[in-house]
Amino acid sequence: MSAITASPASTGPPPAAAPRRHLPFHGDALSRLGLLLLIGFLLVAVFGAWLPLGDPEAVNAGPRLAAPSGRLWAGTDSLGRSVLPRLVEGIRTTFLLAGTAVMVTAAVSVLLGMMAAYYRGLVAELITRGADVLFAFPALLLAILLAAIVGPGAPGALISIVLICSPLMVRVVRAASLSVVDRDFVVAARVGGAGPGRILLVHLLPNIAGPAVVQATYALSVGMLLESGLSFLGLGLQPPSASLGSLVHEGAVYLPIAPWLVLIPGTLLTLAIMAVNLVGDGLRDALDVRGVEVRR
Amino acid sequence: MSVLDHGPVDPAPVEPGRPPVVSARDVVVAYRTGHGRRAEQVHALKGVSLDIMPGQTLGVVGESGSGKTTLGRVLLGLVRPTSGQVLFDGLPVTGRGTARRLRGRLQVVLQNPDWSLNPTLHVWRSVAEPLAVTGRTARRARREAVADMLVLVGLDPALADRHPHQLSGGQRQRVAIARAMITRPDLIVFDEAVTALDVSVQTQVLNLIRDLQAERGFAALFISHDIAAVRYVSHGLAVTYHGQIVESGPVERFYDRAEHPYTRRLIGAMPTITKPTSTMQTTRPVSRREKDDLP
Amino acid sequence: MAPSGGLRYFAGRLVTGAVTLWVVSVLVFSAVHLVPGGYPDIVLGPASSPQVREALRAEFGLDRPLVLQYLEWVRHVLTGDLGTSLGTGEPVSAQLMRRLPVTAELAGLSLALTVLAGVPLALLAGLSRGRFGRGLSRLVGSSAMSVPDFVLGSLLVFLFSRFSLGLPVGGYVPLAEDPVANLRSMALPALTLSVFGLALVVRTGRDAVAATFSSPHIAAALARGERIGQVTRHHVLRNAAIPVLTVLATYAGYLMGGAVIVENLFSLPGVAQAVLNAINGRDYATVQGLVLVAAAVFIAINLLADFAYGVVDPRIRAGHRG
Amino acid sequence: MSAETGSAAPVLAATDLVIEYSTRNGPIRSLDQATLTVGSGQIVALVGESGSGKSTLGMATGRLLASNAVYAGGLLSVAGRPVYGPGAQGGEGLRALRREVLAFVFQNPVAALNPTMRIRRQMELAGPAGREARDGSSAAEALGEVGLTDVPRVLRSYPHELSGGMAQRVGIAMALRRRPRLLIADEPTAAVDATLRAQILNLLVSQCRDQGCALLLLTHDLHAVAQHTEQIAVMYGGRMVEHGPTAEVLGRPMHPYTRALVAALPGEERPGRRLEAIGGVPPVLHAGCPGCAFAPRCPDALPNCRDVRPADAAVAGRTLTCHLHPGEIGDPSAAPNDAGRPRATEAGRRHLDKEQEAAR
Amino acid sequence: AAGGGSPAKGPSGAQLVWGKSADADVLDPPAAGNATSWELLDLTYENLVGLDDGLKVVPELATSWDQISPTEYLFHLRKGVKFANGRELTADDVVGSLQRLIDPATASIWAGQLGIASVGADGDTRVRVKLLKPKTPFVAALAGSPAAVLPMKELKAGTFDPKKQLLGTGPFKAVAHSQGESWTFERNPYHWRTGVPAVDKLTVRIMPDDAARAAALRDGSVDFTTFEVPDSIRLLEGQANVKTVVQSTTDYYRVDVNATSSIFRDDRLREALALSIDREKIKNVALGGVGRASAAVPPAFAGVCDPATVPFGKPDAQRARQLVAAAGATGKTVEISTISLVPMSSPIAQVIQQNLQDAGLRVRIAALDIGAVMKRAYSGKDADFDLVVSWSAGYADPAMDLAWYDPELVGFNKGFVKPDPRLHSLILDGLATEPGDRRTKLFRDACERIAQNANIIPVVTKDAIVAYRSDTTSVSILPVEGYALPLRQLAEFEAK
Ligand SMILES: Nc1ncnc2c1ncn2[C@@H]1O[C@H](COP(=O)(O)OP(=O)(O)OP(=O)(O)O)[C@@H](O)[C@H]1O
Ligand SMILES: Nc1ncnc2c1ncn2[C@@H]1O[C@H](COP(=O)(O)OP(=O)(O)OP(=O)(O)O)[C@@H](O)[C@H]1O
Ligand SMILES: [Mg+2]
Ligand SMILES: [Mg+2]
Repeated sequence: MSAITASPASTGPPPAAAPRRHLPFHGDALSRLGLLLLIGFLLVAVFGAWLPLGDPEAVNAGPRLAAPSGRLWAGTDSLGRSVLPRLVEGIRTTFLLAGTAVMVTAAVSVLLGMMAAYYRGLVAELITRGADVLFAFPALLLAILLAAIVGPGAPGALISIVLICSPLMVRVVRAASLSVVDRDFVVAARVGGAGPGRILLVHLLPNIAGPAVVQATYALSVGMLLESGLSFLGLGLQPPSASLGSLVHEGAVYLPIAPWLVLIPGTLLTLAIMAVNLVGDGLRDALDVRGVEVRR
Repeated sequence: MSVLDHGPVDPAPVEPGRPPVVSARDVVVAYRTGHGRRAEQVHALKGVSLDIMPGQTLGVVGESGSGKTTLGRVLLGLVRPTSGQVLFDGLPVTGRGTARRLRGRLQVVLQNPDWSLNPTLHVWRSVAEPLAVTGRTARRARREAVADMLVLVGLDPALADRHPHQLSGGQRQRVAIARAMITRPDLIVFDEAVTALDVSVQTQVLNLIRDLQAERGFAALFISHDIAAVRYVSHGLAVTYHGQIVESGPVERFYDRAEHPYTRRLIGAMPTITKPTSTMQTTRPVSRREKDDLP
Repeated sequence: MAPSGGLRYFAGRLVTGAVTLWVVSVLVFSAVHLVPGGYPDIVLGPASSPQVREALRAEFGLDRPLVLQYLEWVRHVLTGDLGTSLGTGEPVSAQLMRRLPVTAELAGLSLALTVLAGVPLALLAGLSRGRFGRGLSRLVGSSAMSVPDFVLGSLLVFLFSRFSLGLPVGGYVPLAEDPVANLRSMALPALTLSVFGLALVVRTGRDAVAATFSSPHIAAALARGERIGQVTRHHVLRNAAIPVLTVLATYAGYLMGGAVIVENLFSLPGVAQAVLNAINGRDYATVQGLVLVAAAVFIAINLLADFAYGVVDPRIRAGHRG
Repeated sequence: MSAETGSAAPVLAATDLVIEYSTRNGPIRSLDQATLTVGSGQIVALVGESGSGKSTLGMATGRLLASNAVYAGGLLSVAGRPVYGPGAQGGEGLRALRREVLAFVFQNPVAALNPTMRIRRQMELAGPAGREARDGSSAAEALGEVGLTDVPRVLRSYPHELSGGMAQRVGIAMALRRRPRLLIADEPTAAVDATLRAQILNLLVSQCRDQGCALLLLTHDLHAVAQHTEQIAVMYGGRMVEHGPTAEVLGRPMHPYTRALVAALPGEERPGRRLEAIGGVPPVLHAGCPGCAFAPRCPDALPNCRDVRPADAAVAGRTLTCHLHPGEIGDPSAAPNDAGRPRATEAGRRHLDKEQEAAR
Repeated sequence: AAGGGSPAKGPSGAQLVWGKSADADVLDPPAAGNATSWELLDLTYENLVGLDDGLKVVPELATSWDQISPTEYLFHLRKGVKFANGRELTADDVVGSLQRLIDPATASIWAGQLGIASVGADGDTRVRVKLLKPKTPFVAALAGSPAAVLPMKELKAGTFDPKKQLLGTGPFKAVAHSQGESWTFERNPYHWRTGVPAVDKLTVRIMPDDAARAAALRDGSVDFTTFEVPDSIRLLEGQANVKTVVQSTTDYYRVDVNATSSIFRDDRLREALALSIDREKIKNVALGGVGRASAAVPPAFAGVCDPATVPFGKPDAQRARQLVAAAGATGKTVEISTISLVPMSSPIAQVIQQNLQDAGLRVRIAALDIGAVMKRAYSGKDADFDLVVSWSAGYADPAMDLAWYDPELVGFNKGFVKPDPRLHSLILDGLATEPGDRRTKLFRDACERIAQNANIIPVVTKDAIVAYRSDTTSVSILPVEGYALPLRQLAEFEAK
């Protein structure tokens, strides 16, 4: 659950590539599979709420702990709620939460990472050391401490994901930026009088976008893992809201008599994370972000 | 290209009363390397003085590590001299308020054609960027200025909408030159601007630089380790060795009258292709001792 | 270049580690004290009167300024005293000694599984030329990496308890008591915890091997007519080990997080479980002590990994960045 | 091994070799019927602009091309053993060829050494198999021969602890330890300091001379070539355009490309004189070139240059491939385009034209 | 560790394994505030009195007692009682223990429950206790674990540290302890009841996870355990050799309403809330059918208070909706806080959420851990919450229950309960009144008043679930329990 995925870090901007008019991930069946899956999940996440599946929070919609059947496709939970709409909601919240967290992570880390590369000296030192310290915190323990401080629930999970995913991403962005800041075009821009804002925005940002996007994709999968791990420990989303992780958590007690309560959301969660990972791999290959490890 | 003068470069007559565009006085640059006990200083420049007159190109040659790049950076204000002074138009190039004053008046063209342009920007955006920085040209007028500039450096204005990866190395270097010239700067530093180019393309670009200078009259610092190339574009020449200028003067003297032994060796190491030296003796390895004996 | 270059590299890493640990201590301390509600609230329960709670706060010195409490704590930690549990008065170190073996064994077994199975698999995957082989290794790797440990663990618990497959799904038998039963009780937890690491190692190792194979010195070796086996032995293994080491060090952090879940799932009385309980019980001393130790261990592992890179890759020792 | 030196077969013989790289954007033809012969012990330079196919030819001799390279015709043999074409062997035979006949020196000397292994061990691994292999002294000797002074220290060092020049010397020592018959040096001085270049080239040439090893020097540094090699082959668009004694070819270039190249080279102009650059850029071929690849840039192009391939012809003691110099014997218009040669497709031609337009 | 030293050889006799959900967090009885500690303390410590199966006070260390005046009691101590170290119990031990309990420095939550003014020995075998004011449930309160009798001689001599060790006159003595992991108890050879305990060794395994305890019970690695989650019964259904017993308790789940600083200041909204709470639905959906609807005096004290007849006792969704609309609160958002330490608070909250939403409010649920709840709800200062689903300990006397409703008597609810002088006097009267019809009437009135105020709303009893291996264990479980000790009779459990 820690912010691993160290391999897909990178240096260097995507090299000059001819414009591609192919389908995405040309010749990469697995990544395509991942993309399809991901699109499927996202469709469910976005449009699932409009499907006539019933209210995910309505208790007593059926007998308690009923097995999947023709009427209740995914069975019911311990409050007699239909699980199917809860799964749909779970997919939505899992993606929403992890996605939001990753967007925040990306925004923060890209800015910090670029600054750490552009400004040498104290600023860089502070940023990199800060990242190191965060990195030295065992991830889930950090999340648990945080959940204790801000209380279990989405905000805590969100902050945890950001704090846990940021250090690695800062490093990746910094490494990528470092290889860009000394390039001739940046020096030329500085000589021409361009200020830091322009250099970061116009010259660094687009050139580190590749590694940043790839890393963000991996961060998304880590975020989903973290969110679900926290939820599993009861520190993430609180019922009746559902995320895939909290559904597993809710169902865990009933594993012996109602295994579907765990197995269905568990499988969906695995598939969702896998889809994200596969797409990340595909992006990494497509953007040719080399797997250079980022070291402290 | 028709606008350009195809004739030989005439060393622009130095008007007596005109001050130099940029002048360096006893510039010392020391880099700190290493940390803690291992910290030491590398003197990249050890008291260098020079003037560059308007419309003149000063060529700088020297072996790797002799301080050429550092010299260029110091003149551009990218590196603060450890001691000594760099004056641009009579005022220091580093310090408060210089950024605004110098905006658009200094430009640089660097070595690596792969890295000379931001790969994510269209050519015209790259070329127009210095205009955007100075903010003196209206947004709408920029594109036109870019098109003119591209024509001036011998490129089809239609290339303006391409990305750098769709250009050849020579084309990219031309674009970089266009970018450097668009603000009509007073000084352009060329640091190994043609080193990475193929022979044929290299000469194209060298010719371009000569022609443009004759037309636009900017002052230039042309840095290369290839004395042939430097000699070809410069009015005056300075030879750096171990952070110092060991010999300088008008370019003609570097064809046959070079005095300093190091300079002579530089010229000697450049064999003429029509009269291949039959033995290897002329370039016998320089022993360590001998190297150290040089000033 | 001088031998002291290596020493200096190691010393530098040590200092960095120490500074990091100090910052972590400040963070843990403040985090723990930022948690709303305090130990007295927990112990006395909702029905206690505020006066009684204040009295208890005073008894444990929780009413003093935080800075003082922190300094006191650090002073104790520096003398090797991690403090005593507020509730039971048991020294945190004693609790640690009791629980560490469980977590250490869990982590050790997982790591062993990860390395023993992961490295050969990584090599196999890295060396396999075929499209199919690579695709398969990637699919297996991705899916292994994507199964959350608690999903896998729950599945194992379900299968093994429902169908009595012969391995216990909970409880811990100390190694000293009955080694066989101990191993049996640790098998499923360690397996659960190792799957992610295994996938990680395979994936990283595979990429590293492939990347090393495409580096110029391998081309040079092949150009000298060396056999692929020789080249692998002489030039690939060591070079590809570096990213794997990095990832193994990071995996240590994962192990600690994963341990929380696995210990919870399989009812193992390990450190992670203790931290969770202590946080819930606002047992400050225990939380601080245990988290600090966890961070120290993690930092130490990363230091070890750093040293290992230094050993494996002379460039790093000399301060070059690969 | 040097006993074989006298054998009749040239150490390198390439005839109409065609190599393509398959890429996402279609094939790239990097050798378009390249023909080159290197005799035993000859010191030959192969010059040409970037992308002209030098490295491809160089690496092809050891069948060491990138995995996306496709052999598309022609012959290549090394010391009489076929490498591409009928009878070409792979596996152990190929490795034996690499071990016994060939040696390579690469552009980036540091990268060509294993960064995690001391030089001594690398020298041992690269040395001749058998008895002397473990013998450190022979490694030291080899390093001494290439002019390294502090040999024990070098042996102890890791590659990153050496300067570029030192590393290249180590590379040369490694290459020559097995007494190869053909050494291929691909821009061996591109990564070293200008003042060291001459030393390194000197070393290479003298070592090869001493050992009777043929040297194929791939470079675009005409200055270096002029001084050090006996033979020069000028490559353009994946093809040899002019091949002959160096002094002859550079002193009196006959192919318009060679001529333009020499004329564009700064160094011999008089102060203030202007050099004439070649306009345009070299092509990237996607299929066989229908005519002369240089035609679009050629100031003297004849009407048929663009779509009739010139044939190799012996002219003034050299081999020329140009319609302007059809050769002392034979009719220029008869030579090209015999049925066996691959013909350019329409698409390829169109692409080529576009490329060249873009270059303007 | 408690008991100190390594486990004694131990008699090779019968033994049992108890799967317990949580370890004690405090070992010193007067300071122990949680039932999870009490359960363990009860194995080693004893009190002057105990409880029987009808929640009636019965002799324990005291064989009998006299109420000399409304505020004065005289206890006659049992003879021949010895601590687990073999020393005989003296009146000084009892006196010292009670004095220690009321000493403010001990900070015992039980001091208020007892209301003792002074304690003194009256000879070797009698103890005299004076109260601050008359308190009918005084003797019942003495049965609570915090009022345990400690070996004061050893404590004063410093050879016994009650914070770290257990040493009492109870049936077991602790021989080994790993915090959060396990306890080992052995028979106290000096225990005064013959044949008690029925086993020689008791191992307590701390297993926080319900599923893990259920699994351990299934595979026989524990002999008995308790559950708070009623569905555990279902989890174990059909499992050969595993039996479950539901034990009534005086504990009940309740909803705390912030009547001082939330929108529930408005009486109409509290009424609407009370009318939305459907106790039957909560019982059936959230609690798997376990428990009984409860009012302020739980049904275990039969005949005092019928939840169906108290004001707003019957759910009325329509009226609730009208009230919400009348208060202009339709569409407003309220938050139900659940307590992570109380597993069932979440499902209960979710059912209430549904009902409240039907009444026109929007409802969020937030889980708070106990520390956060203490801070936001029970600090006695300004409350910062809307609703909390919590539970009340009913203990052994209705007067003790009712005290929870009076902010004058208990500080924790000052922050959110609106003072009600009428209720206050009813409760005070109830505390001082002798058992009898008048007392029952007082309780009933209080009960109705509480329902009317809808400031703390009792919901459903929180029954205990005991599960055991019928093939290895024979258990005796009281039908009703008051001090949250479902295994009060543990010493009599036999191993088969
Ligand atoms: N940022 C830096 N930090 C430390 N030392 C530096 C730095 N930049 C340059 N140096 C050192 O200063 C000296 C001069 O370097 P400089 O780059 O100016 O040489 P150069 O003549 O441009 O060389 P080259 O031909 O290789 O580009 C060298 O010894 C170099 O190692
Ligand atoms: N692995 C490859 N995949 C695709 N195209 C390639 C590959 N290697 C070389 N090429 C292309 O083949 C052509 C010939 O390349 P080659 O490297 O042989 O040229 P070169 O003469 O050695 O150039 P340089 O002087 O730049 O080294 C070029 O157009 C190049 O882009
Ligand atoms: Mg330089
Ligand atoms: Mg090449």
